[in-house]
Amino acid sequence: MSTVATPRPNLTRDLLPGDEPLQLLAPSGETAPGAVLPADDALLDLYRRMVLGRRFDAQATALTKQGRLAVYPSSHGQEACEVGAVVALGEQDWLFPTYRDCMALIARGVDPVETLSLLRGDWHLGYDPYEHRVAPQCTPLATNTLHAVGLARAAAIKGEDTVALVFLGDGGTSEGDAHEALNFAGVWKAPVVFLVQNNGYAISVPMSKQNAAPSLAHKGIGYGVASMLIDGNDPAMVYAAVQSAVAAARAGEGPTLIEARTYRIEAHTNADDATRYRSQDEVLAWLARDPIDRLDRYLTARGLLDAGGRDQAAAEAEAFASSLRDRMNLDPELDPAALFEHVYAEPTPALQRQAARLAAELDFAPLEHAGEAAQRAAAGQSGDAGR
Amino acid sequence: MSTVATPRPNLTRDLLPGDEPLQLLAPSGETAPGAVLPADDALLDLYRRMVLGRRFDAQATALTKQGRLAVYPSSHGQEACEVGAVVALGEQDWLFPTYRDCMALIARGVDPVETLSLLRGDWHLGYDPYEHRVAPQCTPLATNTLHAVGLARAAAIKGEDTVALVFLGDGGTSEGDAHEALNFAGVWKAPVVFLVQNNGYAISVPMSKQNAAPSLAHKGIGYGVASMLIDGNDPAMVYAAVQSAVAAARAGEGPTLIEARTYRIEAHTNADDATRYRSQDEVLAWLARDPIDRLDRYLTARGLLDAGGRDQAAAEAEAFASSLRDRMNLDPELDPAALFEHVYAEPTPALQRQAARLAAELDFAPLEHAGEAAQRAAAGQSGDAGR
Amino acid sequence: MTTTVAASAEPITMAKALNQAMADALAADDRVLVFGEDVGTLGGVFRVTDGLASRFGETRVFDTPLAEAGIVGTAIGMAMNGLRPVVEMQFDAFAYPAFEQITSHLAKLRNRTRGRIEVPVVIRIPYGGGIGGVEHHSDSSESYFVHTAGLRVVTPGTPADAYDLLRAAIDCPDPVIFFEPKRRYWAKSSEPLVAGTPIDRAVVRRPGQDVTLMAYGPMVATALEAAGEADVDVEVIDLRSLAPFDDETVCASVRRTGRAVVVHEAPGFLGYGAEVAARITEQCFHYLHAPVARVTGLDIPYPPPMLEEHHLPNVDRILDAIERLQWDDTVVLPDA
Amino acid sequence: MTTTVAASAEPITMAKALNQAMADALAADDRVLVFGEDVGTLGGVFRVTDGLASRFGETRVFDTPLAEAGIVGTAIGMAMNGLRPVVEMQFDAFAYPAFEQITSHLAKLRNRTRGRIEVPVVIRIPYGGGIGGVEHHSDSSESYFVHTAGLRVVTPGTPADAYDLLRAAIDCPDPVIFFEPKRRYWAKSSEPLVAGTPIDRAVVRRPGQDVTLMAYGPMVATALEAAGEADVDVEVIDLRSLAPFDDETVCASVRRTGRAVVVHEAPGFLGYGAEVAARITEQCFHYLHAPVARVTGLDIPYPPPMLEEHHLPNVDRILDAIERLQWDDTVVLPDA
Ligand SMILES: Cc1ncc(C[n+]2csc(CCOP(=O)(O)OP(=O)(O)O)c2C)c(N)n1
Ligand SMILES: Cc1ncc(C[n+]2csc(CCOP(=O)(O)OP(=O)(O)O)c2C)c(N)n1
Ligand SMILES: [Mg+2]
Ligand SMILES: [Mg+2]
Repeated sequence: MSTVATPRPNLTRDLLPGDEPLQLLAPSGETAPGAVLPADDALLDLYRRMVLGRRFDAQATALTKQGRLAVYPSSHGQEACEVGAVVALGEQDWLFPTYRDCMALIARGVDPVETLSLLRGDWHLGYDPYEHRVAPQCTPLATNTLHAVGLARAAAIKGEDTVALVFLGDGGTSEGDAHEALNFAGVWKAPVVFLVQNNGYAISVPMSKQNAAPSLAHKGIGYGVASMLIDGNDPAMVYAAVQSAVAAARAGEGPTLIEARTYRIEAHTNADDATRYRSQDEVLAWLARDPIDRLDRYLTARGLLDAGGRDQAAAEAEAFASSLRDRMNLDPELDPAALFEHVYAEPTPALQRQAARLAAELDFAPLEHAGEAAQRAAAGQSGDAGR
Repeated sequence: MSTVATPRPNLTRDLLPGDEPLQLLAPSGETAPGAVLPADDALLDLYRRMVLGRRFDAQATALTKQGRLAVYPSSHGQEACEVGAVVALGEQDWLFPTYRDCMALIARGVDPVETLSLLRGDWHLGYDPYEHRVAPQCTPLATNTLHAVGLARAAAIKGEDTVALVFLGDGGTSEGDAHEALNFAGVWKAPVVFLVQNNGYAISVPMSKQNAAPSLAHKGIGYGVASMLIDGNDPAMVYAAVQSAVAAARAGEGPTLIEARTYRIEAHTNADDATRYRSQDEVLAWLARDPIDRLDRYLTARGLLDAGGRDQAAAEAEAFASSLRDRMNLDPELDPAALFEHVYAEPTPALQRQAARLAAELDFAPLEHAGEAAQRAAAGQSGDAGR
Repeated sequence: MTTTVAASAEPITMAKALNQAMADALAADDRVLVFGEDVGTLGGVFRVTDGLASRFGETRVFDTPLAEAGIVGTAIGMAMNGLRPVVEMQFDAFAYPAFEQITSHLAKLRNRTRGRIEVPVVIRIPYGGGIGGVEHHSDSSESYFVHTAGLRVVTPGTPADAYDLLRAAIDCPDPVIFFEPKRRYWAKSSEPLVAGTPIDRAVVRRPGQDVTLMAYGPMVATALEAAGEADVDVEVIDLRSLAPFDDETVCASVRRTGRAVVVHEAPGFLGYGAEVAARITEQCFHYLHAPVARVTGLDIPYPPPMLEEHHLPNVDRILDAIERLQWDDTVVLPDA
Repeated sequence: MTTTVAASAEPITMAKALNQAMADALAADDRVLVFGEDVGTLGGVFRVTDGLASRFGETRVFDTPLAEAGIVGTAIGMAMNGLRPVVEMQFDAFAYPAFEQITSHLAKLRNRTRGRIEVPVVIRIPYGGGIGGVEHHSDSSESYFVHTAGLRVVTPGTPADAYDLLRAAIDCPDPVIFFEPKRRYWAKSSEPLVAGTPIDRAVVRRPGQDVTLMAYGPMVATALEAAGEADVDVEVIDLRSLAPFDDETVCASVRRTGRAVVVHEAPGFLGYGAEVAARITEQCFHYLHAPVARVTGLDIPYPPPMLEEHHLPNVDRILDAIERLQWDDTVVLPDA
């Protein structure tokens, strides 16, 4: 892997990424010669949030086993991206995450129970997107890249200095929407940063079946978008790269595409069986490149982290997880009326009738068919029934 | 513009196009130093077909004025691409044209009246796609790039040495499908050639609003697809480039993306008013780079073409146009029953009923409402009507 | 919304009425943007946006790269950031690339976020046939959008309503699919351009006692023509709002007339008329003398220009349908 | 097609029946290919293609890049070159990116070319809810395809029919949208796997005299359960072929029973039931004692897992609908 002092490519000279992923920290924790690292306190903060993120992730996986979450896509192994990219954002910026990026939401400060609404199944979204400027986690792949570009362009039109950071996966880069988003961003010079977490697989499909380019970052040049290829398990590198891309976007220099090479340690979700398509050796090799260990080694070597600091981070993470577990053990409040309330700004007459019918049904459920006449009356039905 | 001896990029070394469009013939008709040109008889044949193509194009435009064609998108000015690319194909190869590419069909040998069915309006397609291996002209932009890749991949699976050549416009490259097609082609190493005719505009939208890359050919590298940027008004260059790309595809080396820089001399179609979005000066500058004149000068300078040859080509073209005019002056045969015949392999019962009703309607049309009872009977209707 | 009256002494076309609606909306509200393919410099292939870019500037009215998912997807992002995009899909069939953005995001974002994210995007789609267009230029694609909860789908039948309904659509907090009957772009009227009719109400365009004839978009004029020629007294309802459906206006009419016909260009099979017929039958079964008749396009891909007349509903077919509504009440049962 | 009998002494699941259908089709015809996202090495996220890649090789059964328009578009090209692709869209909502390829090309190519180009592509789509899936994983999207002339749309309700219908779809010269009721993937049956039922016919799954209850896909089992609990004698028809609709089988039943109910998970508004109700009413108006009842999903985006039970039709709602079919023939007219 190659190393850099300034990760930001020169926009006018070179839109292409390098041949090898950029790195600030080697897996050993040693710094690359000449590398300029982010400030100590920023890295220490990053470390703590990564420890917290990993603990959150493990807790979420545990909650699936207890039946408290329907499904969970783990980002274990991807902490450098999940956390490093997010802490590089300002408050005025927006994050556009995917289903994979619960940890990024935690890093952004979204409440963990609100984060998990989608996967718990009580509603599609638990948090207020405007509170932390975090768009809904996106499932239809790559579709939110366009939302990020639109939001960023609107910010530019309105004269706001907001930047949008959008996450996508290696698989997601194959969807037409990803290409249209890069193109619109390039033409509009929109203040947007695309972070591709190349974690090696789209469910079971490896990169060799997904794309034949030298790297995914090589897509940028086709849209006039500056591109970088980075080591996605190097927290300092991810942080620095996103920070420089955000700064460039804020300065009016336009979008950046970053490919971060990382690895999904767990299966696609708890419902997936990864042994069907990859070897344990491969997983072990990536475990040896663990992003938290890497930062730990660096901070330890620089005397910024010791057993006490490590324990404190772990304790904070543990407290976070235990509070989450407790809160998730409470059944969520469910309100069937909500089904009808937000389809339109005002429920249509037909939705009002359907809501009334459901209300009647639920009231009379214990009576079963005996209650049918009453239900019908409640729903205002007679010989000819409205829908 | 730069010049080349071998236009084929070295696949293993370089997927990127050059900075300047490749050229074999300068607008003056002079050859670039060191350029290796296609054989004389191939160029002479190319010349004749371009003259014919242009005359066909003018005739088609004239037919719109006489009300014999509903609409016609001219390719005047794009003859080097329309003809040069097609004559580089073998008989076993397939052509996937757009609505713009009637001239390419003529160059491929498709009957001109059959070619014009779509634009005349008697049916969506007038020719048998399997006869000349020419897919239906495609209107939904870039969608046929995927068909070309699929057909090419199927050929490879079946062990055929077929190559698919697909045309698209500068605007078409912005559609998601173009990107998915390049990606599938790259991953499958499919024997397909993408020829982007960058004629400066997508209807009224210029390149500056379409894409911010150094060139459209720069898209290739993001898919591992070898790319070339060429002068699309240089018939020898287009011919040589497509020929080499087809040869590479046939040899199993995979796909090539070619951007040919050319210009649409006429408006988008006869219904468009190009003065709303471009200057006459711009058009004049491109008229000075006329592809037929260029080849004419070269052939004349080499002593391969003289007034006699020129007249003969013109006479052939004139005869072609006059026969086309005569044939297009006959009203096409229309068969309303055809509306129902090919929706499915066998018309469904509902379609049979609808066909019967239409037949009854047409038979009884002169009787107007007086015939209503008879019609109803003919359609087998009674108190309760089938659809 | 405020009622806007634009004086129009001389007759104007539907295209011009739509243009005026966008101009007035752009003037009234800074958050409104207009964009799409060729809508800026060219003023749209039908000139519906003519002059807007030069009047309001390229930041508010502009041409995009050629990608419909891109147009709708970025419009969604802009709406999330407080703007009100009015985008154009150049022709009906060219909205299909945006189908996922429309169906999975535009329609659902409000609901997914419990109303926290509003996406007041208007998608203008010139639709329908009758203009001699080559394939993919004449689809009536309303069914694809009408079935999707969260979208409003509306379509004007007259120049004045084109203005009224487009102003309402732009003011609406919900996403609106705005279908423009392209064959009526050049229809003229001197009716004044006034905003204010609720977006979700059908309008009785011609009162009548004997039969309720429902149409929308391009078929409103055809229905009115048929009504004028019929032997019975036809009430013509312009549905305007396809989703939601105005049960109140329609059922009041059908319960009075006891007979109903619905007309549209789209193929009949699960065309919009299916829902109209099904709901009217549910709500008015015992008032009906005959089943609700559907006069629709054939169940075929849109035909080539020279054959389209056979596909499209016309006055004769509407009159035939009316005549078949069992006026003598002597019912002949068909064989089972 | 030839009738194939695969002995199945012990009960097998619908997922396995579908797997068997593809295996038998791959073995019978070299032109058949199976591809999509994760269908190769992994065997599909629902394991429906399990083992096919290893048995038939990566050239015939393979994983593609992640792009649905790409999958359908390349399948079309392959079909043009004589192959018979069977492709998978991983979930219902993830077929939307392929909407343009399906609607503008797959459905229309035969017609556009007067039958010269055939595109015998099968698109398998696991659809519907009831599995506690997060958003975008439970859509019932059949309406979007049913309205498009040129497509066949079919869906099996039982494991044995999953085999039968998928063999028929793969053998069919027309493009087929093959909807798989994902909540029934694990339903078991020991019925033998036999091919041969025509692709376009509905099947009476339970004869009855009093009311015709129509269902398809995931609701067939629910309808049969309701029929078993009803006070009246219910005839259950499994529609199987949504497009085209089997008027003959259905109308024969309704003319006999005089009452009809149609059930589906999709929202009611222009859901498939609208067409069923409209055409039955057109063809059987004077036989009907009550309007055709629709028991459908609500007119809302698919709900989150914990609320989906309120959206989905169930036995109670079907029984209620049956009870409302005006059994006493004393009609109370509502106020106009
Ligand atoms: C449009 C669309 N198609 C298919 C899917 C189903 N799906 C969910 S995740 C996934 C793989 C995504 O891989 P990648 O983009 O690499 O992200 P990762 O899961 O590895 O983070 C697929 C195919 C989807 N969500 N959206
Ligand atoms: C999917 C789609 N969107 C929009 C259109 C309408 N349209 C037809 S031609 C055209 C411009 C195409 O430009 P380009 O690709 O450069 O080709 P050219 O016409 O210049 O040959 C547009 C927008 C279409 N045919 N298909
Ligand atoms: Mg991945
Ligand atoms: Mg062009």
